[in-house]
Amino acid sequence: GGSEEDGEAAGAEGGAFRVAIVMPSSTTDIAWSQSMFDSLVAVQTEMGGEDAMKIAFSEGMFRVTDASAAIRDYAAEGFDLVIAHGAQYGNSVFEVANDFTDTSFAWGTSSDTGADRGIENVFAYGAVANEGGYVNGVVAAMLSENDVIGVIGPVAGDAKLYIDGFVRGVTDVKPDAQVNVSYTGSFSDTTLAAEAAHVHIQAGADVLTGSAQQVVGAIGVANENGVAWLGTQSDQISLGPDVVVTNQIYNWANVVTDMIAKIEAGELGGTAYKLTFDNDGLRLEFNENIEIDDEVKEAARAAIEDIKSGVVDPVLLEEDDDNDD
Amino acid sequence: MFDELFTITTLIGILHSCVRLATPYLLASLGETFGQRSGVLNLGVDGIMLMGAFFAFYVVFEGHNLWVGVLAAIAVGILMGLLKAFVSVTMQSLQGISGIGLYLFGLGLSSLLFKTLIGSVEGVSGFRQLPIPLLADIPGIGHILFNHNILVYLAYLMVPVSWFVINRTTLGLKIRAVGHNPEAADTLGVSVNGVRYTTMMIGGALAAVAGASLSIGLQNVFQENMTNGLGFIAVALVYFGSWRTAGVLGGSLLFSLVNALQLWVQALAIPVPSEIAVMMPYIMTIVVLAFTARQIQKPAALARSYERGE
Amino acid sequence: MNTRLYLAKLIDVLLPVLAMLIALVVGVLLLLLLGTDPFEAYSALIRGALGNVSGITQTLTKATPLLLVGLGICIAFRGGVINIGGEGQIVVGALAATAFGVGFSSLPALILLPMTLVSGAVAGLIWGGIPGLLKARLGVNEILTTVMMNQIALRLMNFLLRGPMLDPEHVAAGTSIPQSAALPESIWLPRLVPRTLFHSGAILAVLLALAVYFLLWRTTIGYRIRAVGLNPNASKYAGIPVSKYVTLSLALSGMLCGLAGAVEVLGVHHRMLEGLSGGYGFSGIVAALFGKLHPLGAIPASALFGALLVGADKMQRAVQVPSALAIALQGLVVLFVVSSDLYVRRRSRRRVGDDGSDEPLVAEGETREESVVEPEESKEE
Amino acid sequence: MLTGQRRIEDQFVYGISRPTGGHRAVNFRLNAPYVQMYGIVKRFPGVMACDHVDFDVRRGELHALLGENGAGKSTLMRILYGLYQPEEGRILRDGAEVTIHSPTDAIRQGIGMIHQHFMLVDTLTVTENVALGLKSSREPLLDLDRVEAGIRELSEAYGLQIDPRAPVWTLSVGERQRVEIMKALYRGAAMLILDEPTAVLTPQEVDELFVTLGYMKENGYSLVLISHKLQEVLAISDRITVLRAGRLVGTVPTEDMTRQALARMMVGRDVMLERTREEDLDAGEVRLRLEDVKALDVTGQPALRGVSLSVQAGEILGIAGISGNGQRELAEVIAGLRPISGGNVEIDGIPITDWSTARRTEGGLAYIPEERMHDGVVRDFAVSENLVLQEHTSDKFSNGIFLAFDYIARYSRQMIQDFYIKTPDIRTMTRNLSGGNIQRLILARELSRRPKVLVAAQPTRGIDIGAIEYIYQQLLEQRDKGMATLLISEDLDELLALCDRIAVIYEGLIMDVLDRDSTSAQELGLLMAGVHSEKQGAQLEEQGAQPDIQ
Ligand SMILES: Nc1ncnc2c1ncn2[C@@H]1O[C@H](COP(=O)(O)OP(=O)(O)OP(=O)(O)O)[C@@H](O)[C@H]1O
Ligand SMILES: Nc1ncnc2c1ncn2[C@@H]1O[C@H](COP(=O)(O)OP(=O)(O)OP(=O)(O)O)[C@@H](O)[C@H]1O
Ligand SMILES: [Mg+2]
Ligand SMILES: [Mg+2]
Repeated sequence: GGSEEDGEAAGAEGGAFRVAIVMPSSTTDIAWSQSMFDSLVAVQTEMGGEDAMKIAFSEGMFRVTDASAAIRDYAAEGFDLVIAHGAQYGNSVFEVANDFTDTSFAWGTSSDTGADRGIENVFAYGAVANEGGYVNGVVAAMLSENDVIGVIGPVAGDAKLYIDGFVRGVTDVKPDAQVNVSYTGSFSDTTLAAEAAHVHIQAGADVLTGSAQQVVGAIGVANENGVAWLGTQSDQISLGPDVVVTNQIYNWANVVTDMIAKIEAGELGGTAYKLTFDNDGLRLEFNENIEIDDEVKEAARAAIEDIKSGVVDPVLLEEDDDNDD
Repeated sequence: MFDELFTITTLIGILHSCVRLATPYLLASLGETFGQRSGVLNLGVDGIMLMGAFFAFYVVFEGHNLWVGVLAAIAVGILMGLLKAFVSVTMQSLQGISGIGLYLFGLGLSSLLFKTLIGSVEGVSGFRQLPIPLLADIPGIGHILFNHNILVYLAYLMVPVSWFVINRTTLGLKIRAVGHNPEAADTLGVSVNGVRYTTMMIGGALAAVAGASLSIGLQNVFQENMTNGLGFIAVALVYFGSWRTAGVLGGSLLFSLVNALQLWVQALAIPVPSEIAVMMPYIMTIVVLAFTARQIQKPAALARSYERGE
Repeated sequence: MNTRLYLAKLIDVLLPVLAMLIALVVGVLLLLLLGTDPFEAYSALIRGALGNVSGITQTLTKATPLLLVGLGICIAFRGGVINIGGEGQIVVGALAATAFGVGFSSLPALILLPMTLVSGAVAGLIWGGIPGLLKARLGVNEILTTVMMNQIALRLMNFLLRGPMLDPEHVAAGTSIPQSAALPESIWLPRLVPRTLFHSGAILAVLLALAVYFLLWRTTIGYRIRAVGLNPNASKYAGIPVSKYVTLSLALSGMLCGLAGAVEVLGVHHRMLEGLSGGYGFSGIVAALFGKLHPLGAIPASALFGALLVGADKMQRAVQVPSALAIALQGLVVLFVVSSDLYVRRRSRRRVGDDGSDEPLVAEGETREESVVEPEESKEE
Repeated sequence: MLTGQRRIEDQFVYGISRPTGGHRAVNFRLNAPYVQMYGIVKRFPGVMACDHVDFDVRRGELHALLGENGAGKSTLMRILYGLYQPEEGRILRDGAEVTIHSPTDAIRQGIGMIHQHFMLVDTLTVTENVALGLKSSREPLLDLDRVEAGIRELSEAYGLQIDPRAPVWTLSVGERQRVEIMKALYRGAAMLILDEPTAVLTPQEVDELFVTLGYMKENGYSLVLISHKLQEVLAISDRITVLRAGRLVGTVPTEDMTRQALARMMVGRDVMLERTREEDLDAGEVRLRLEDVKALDVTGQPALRGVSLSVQAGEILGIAGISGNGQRELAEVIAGLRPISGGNVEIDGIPITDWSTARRTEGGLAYIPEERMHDGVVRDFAVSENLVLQEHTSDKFSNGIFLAFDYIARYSRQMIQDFYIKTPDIRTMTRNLSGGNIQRLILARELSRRPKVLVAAQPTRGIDIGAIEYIYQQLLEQRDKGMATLLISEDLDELLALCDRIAVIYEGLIMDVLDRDSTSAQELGLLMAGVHSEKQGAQLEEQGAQPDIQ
C-alpha cells in the first residue's frame, strides 16, 4: 500500500516477468474473465513457463473496492504488469497508476489510457466484438432454415457491439430474417437464460447465440434441443459438443505479449489495443467435431476477409467499445 | 402489437415455459414450507441448492446414472439441513442470520469443490424431456403439462405429497403443532427439536433436488453461483403462499408466469422496454400479494428457538 | 458492577472472537483440500487485514459501509422486522446520491455535499419504507418484499447506468462503460490516509453509530421502536401507533443503508458504477449480529468482519486460492459465531439473579411477543 | 361412571404411552398415596422456588395447593410433570421411586397436567390437539376419526361438552380447559394436576368443572388443584397444602380450616378478606358515557350491538357477564383500540370517538388490560421502562425527543415504593417479576397519573389474595378520590364487594343495570345467562335495542 516502496523497476532484473490480474468473475466463467486468464496461461507457456512469467490472479472481485485494494496491493508488491480486467475498475486503475508510476497497468474494456491526463503507465484494451458478431451473424443466417434467430443478452445496453454486429451480419445475408433479442436482466441468471433459449426455440428460432456467463444454461438447452449455438468470448464447444457451430474467441495473447515487450523496452503504457480479426485478436473457430457445410465456412471466411480489408464495416453506430464482461 | 402474444401457440408456449420455470422454485419453496411450518426460518436455501446442484452434476459428470446424481443431491441436502438444524435448533442461534451463514458456506464450498474437482465449465447429458404417453397428446394442455423432464413432474407431484404429509400424517400434525406452539407439543411428549431436525432434512433434500433440477435437468451444466439467488426468491414465495402448499404452488406459478411472459414479449420483439420487462416478475409478486394478502396466521413460533422453560 | 461482572461481560465479548477462531481452524480442512499450507494462508489473512497501514486502512474502508448497514439492521431488528433488503437500499442510495451530486454540481460544496448525502439517505428511506408500509398497512411480509426489491433495485441500476445516468463524457468519447459521470471533486469525502481509499465517511459512520444508540435508548422514538419490536400488543394498548413505527423502523433501516451507498459513492468511487455494493447488504447483517444488534457493538464488529473480508482477499492473492474459499470461510465464521451466542445468553441468564440488571439486549425470537402488527387478523384452518 | 371408565380402557388401542400395571384408576385402593414427593429443591437465578418441599396425593383425593404468587406451586407441579428437573428430592409413585425427566415420562406414570397457561395449539382442532404426540393406529397416517370417537365417549362419561372438530381458536376459555382435561383423560392419566383452572372460568363453568372433578374423584383419580380462591378450595378439596416463598408451611385436612386461617397460613399475617366499602358517596357528574355503541369482533361479527352506559365520578360500575359476550370489545372500544361501527363514546361530555388511544390517555383515561402479560407490559423492558409506557412522551418524562432518564428513575423508585412492587431494581427485566407484581406495576402506571376514568378488565385474575387485597384497596381509594371506574369481571363476589352498580352484558347487549344493594348473585347469574326479568324483556322486544340507563 501507500506505505510500501513503489515497486521495483519494471522487469529490470533478470527474474521472471510478473503479471497480476484482477477480474470480476471467476477464471472459469467461460466468458470474459476466462478468456483473459486462458490467454495469460497461453503466453506463459509460450514464454517458457513459470520461470519466465509468473501469474497472480484475484477472481470474484465484483466489488470494486476489493478490486481496487487488490490492484494497489499487486502494484506495491512490485508486479511488472497489473491487469484490471473490468471496465468498472477504471477509476481504481488511474488512482493507483498515479501512485505507482513505475508499474505498468492495463485496463479493459476501454480505449482510454489516461494519456490526455498525463498518465503514462496504463495500457487500455478492448475487443471489437462486433466483428465477430458480424461473422457469427453471417453464419447464423446461413444455418437458419426458419429464418428465425434468437439472441440472449444479459442486460440491455450491454454486449451491444456483439449483438449489433450479429444483427447486421444476419441481415446482410438474409434481409428478411428475423432476429429476436431478449435480455435476462442479469449477467449470471443461468436459469432465466436457459428458459430464454426455450422461448426462442418455441418461437421458431433454430440458431441461437448469447453473451455473458449466464449463457451456459442456454447452451445446455440448445444442446438438448439440437439447435445450433454460436459462441463468443471463450471456447464453449465443450458445453455443446453437438450444437456449438462457431466460437468467436477473444485471444488476448498477442496483446499481452506486446505489452510485455513494450514494458521490457521501458514503455509502460499509452497504447490502446483492440482485438480484431486483422490482428488475430479475434478468432473464429469452427467446431471440428460436427459437420459444417463448406458453404457456411466459406461465407464466414469471406466475411472475415471483407472485414479485414474494410469492405464491410460491421460497426453500425459511432461506438467503438463493448463491454460484455 | 400485442396480438402476437395472444395466438394459441404463443399462449401455450408461455404456459409451457411457466410450468418448467417454476420447477426449482416449487421444490425449494415446498422444502422451506416444511421448515417454516415447524417454526424454523431457513434463509440458506440458496446455499443448499448450490450444493445439491454441484453434487448431482459431479456424480453424473463422473459417469454415473442420473438418479444416482439425484440421490447424491438428496444426501448432501440432508447433510446441509442437519447443519442448519444443529445451528438453529440445538445451538438456538438467530435463524435469519444462521441462514445467511449457511448460504455463504454452500456458495463457497460448492464453488470450491467445482474448482478443485472439475475445474472448468462442462456439460453433461441430463434428464431428457419425457412426454407422458397419451396425456402429452392432448392438444394444448398436453404440451403445457405433460411434456417435460421427469424432475419437473416430480416437483409438481411434491405439491400434493407435501400437502398430504403436512395435513394427513402424524408427522405433519407434529410439524404444525411445533411450529405454532412448541411448548404445548413438548408437554405432550413431542420432541420439538426432533421434529425440527426432520423438517430441516426434508427441506434440505428438496432444496438440493431443486438445485439438481437445474444442473442435471434444465441446464445440464454446473457453474459457480448458478442459482443466482433463486433460493432467496423461493423463501419469499413461502410468504407469498402463506405457508400453504397450494399457496406456494400459486406463488411459484405466478412468478414464473410473469417471467415467461416477459421472455416471450421480448422474444417476439413486442416493443416493451426490456429494462421494465425484467423487473416485472418481482414487481408483480409484490403487487399481487399486496392486493390479495389475507391475514393468515403465520406459524406463531416461526424463527423462535425453543428451550424448555428452564 | 463489580470486577467479576466486568470479567463475565468481557468473556461474553470474547466468545464470538473465539468462535471465529474455531471457524478458521475448521477452515483448515478446506485449505488442506486445496493443498495449501494453512499456516501461510492464515498468516497472510492476518497480515493482509492488520499487518500494515495498507491492510488496516482497507479494513476500515470496508468496515464503513458494513457499519452503516449494520446500524440499519440494528434498528430493524429492534423494531421487530427483518430487513434483508440492504443490498437494494444501498444501490438506490448510491444512485440517488450520484444523480443529485452530478445533477446539481454547480451548487457550492457546502450545500451540495450534505444534500447529496441526504438524497442517498432519502432514497434508501423510501426503498425501505415501501416494505414497511406494505407490512404495516397490508400485512405483506417484509422478507418477501425486501428480497424482491433487491432485485428491482439491481435492474433499475442496470438500466440507469446504461441509459439516463451513463457518463456523457463516455458517450461522447464512444466508450460505454456502465458508470455515471464523476461527482465534482469539491464534495469528495476527504481521504484520511493519503494514497489509500480510507475516507472520512468512517468518521461519519461512527458518529451515526452513537446517534443510533442515542436514538434507540435515549429518545422517545427509539423507545417506541423497541417497544413495538418487543411487544406490538402492549404498544398498541399503550397508545403507540404500531404500524407507523413498523414502517419507521424499516424506513430508518433503509435510510442508513441508502446512506451507506451514498458514502461509498462520495468516499470511494466518486461516481456510481456496477459492483459498488455486491453483498454489503448481507455482510452488514452479519456485522450487526457480531455486534449483538447493538449500535455500539456494531463498531468493533464491522471492523472485525471487515478485517476478515480484507484478510481473505489478501489470502487469495498470497497463496492463490480460489475466491470461493473466502466465501466458504465467511460462512463458517457466521455459523460458528451465531452458535456461540447460545453460551452468551445462557451465561447472562445465569447472571440475572446476581446483578438484576440484565442488559436490555434481546435475541430475536427468544423473547419477542407474537407479532400482531397486521391490522385485523383472522385465523384459518 | 364406571362404565364410562371401562370404555375408555377399550379405546386405548390408539396406541400411546398407556399406563401399564396395577395403577389404573379403576383398581384404586382409596387413601393409598399415588404420588409422593420428598425434599424437593429447585432454584432459579436468584430464587429458591422450592426449598425441601414434601407433597403427596392419594387416590381418589382432591388435594389443593395454595400460596402467594411466586410461592413455588407451579414449579413444584412442573417438576412432577417432568418439565423441570429437581436439584434434590425423590418422587415415588405407588411407593416406588421413579424418575421423571420429561412429560412423556410423566404421562407414562399416569400423570396429566392442565397448565395455568393452556398448552393448546390453537390453529389445530380439538381432535388434533388430543391426537398430538400419540401413536396412530395407522402410523404414519393420522387416524382422527378414531380419536374423535374416543373424545365423544369421554365427553359423555365425564360431562365434558366439546365439539371435537372445532378449531381451538374458536373455543371459549372454558371449552379450552375441557380440551386440556380431555387430553389428559385420553392419555389414560390416573392423576390430574390443575394449575389455577378456575381463574379464567365463569361461575357456571366452575360449577361444571367441579362436577367433572367430582366424577373423577369417585373413579379414583388423584387430583391436585392450585387456586387462589379460598372459597372453592374449602368447598371441594380433601386436604390443603400451603407453600410460602418456596417452603412448605403445612398440609392440613380441609375440614379443619377456615378462610381466615388459610389466608394467614399463606400470607403469614391477617388478611382483610371482606372489604366493606365506605357509605356511598354522592354521585358526581357523569365522566364516561357510551351511547348505543356498536362494534365488531376480530372475525367481523357484531360483538357490541348497541351498548349504552354511563359512569359517574366516584363510582365503580361493574360489568358482569360470561366471557365472550362483548366485554373485551367494550373495553377496547373505550380505550380506542377498536373502531366503533355506530354510536358514541364521551368523556366528560366530549365525544372521543375519533381520538387515538394516546389522546384518550392524555384526556384522563386509564386502562388495565385483561391479558396483562401480553397487552399490559413489554416483558423485555426494564421495570422503569414499563412504568412510562403510556406517558413517555409527556412533559414529565421527556422533552419531546429525549427521555428524561433521571426523572424516570426517580419516579420509578417512587412507584416501586408506593405500590409495593417487589423487584430487585428498576432496571430488572419485567419478565422476571411475578404475575402479582406485574399487576402492581400496571396499577402503579395507570393510577399514578390520576385518571378521570379507569377501565379495569379482570384486574385480579390469577392474583394471590395478598395482592388482591392491595388492588381492591387501591381501586376503592381512587374511587373515593372521584375516579370513575368501569370494572369488568367474571367474579361475582368481587363485583358485589366493590361496585356501586353492576351492569350485566349478554351477547353484546346490556341486560340490565342493577344497584349493588338491591341485587344478588342469583339475579346476576340469571341475567348473565340471558334470562330477562319480564319488564326488561318486553321493553327490549319493543325497541330492539336497549334504553339508556342512567
Ligand atoms: N422458568 C423460570 N425461570 C426463573 N425463575 C422462575 C421460573 N419459573 C418460576 N420462577 C420463579 O420461581 C418462583 C416460583 O414460581 P412459581 O411459578 O412456582 O410460582 P407460583 O406459586 O406458581 O405462583 P403463581 O401463583 O403466580 O402462579 C418465582 O419466584 C418465579 O419467579
Ligand atoms: N424465564 C423466567 N425468568 C424468571 N421468572 C419467570 C420466568 N418465567 C416465568 N417466570 C415467573 O414465574 C412465575 C410463574 O409464571 P406464570 O407464567 O405462571 O405467571 P403467574 O405469575 O402465575 O401470573 P399469571 O398466572 O397471572 O399470568 C411468575 O412469577 C413469572 O414472572
Ligand atoms: Mg403458578
Ligand atoms: Mg398465577
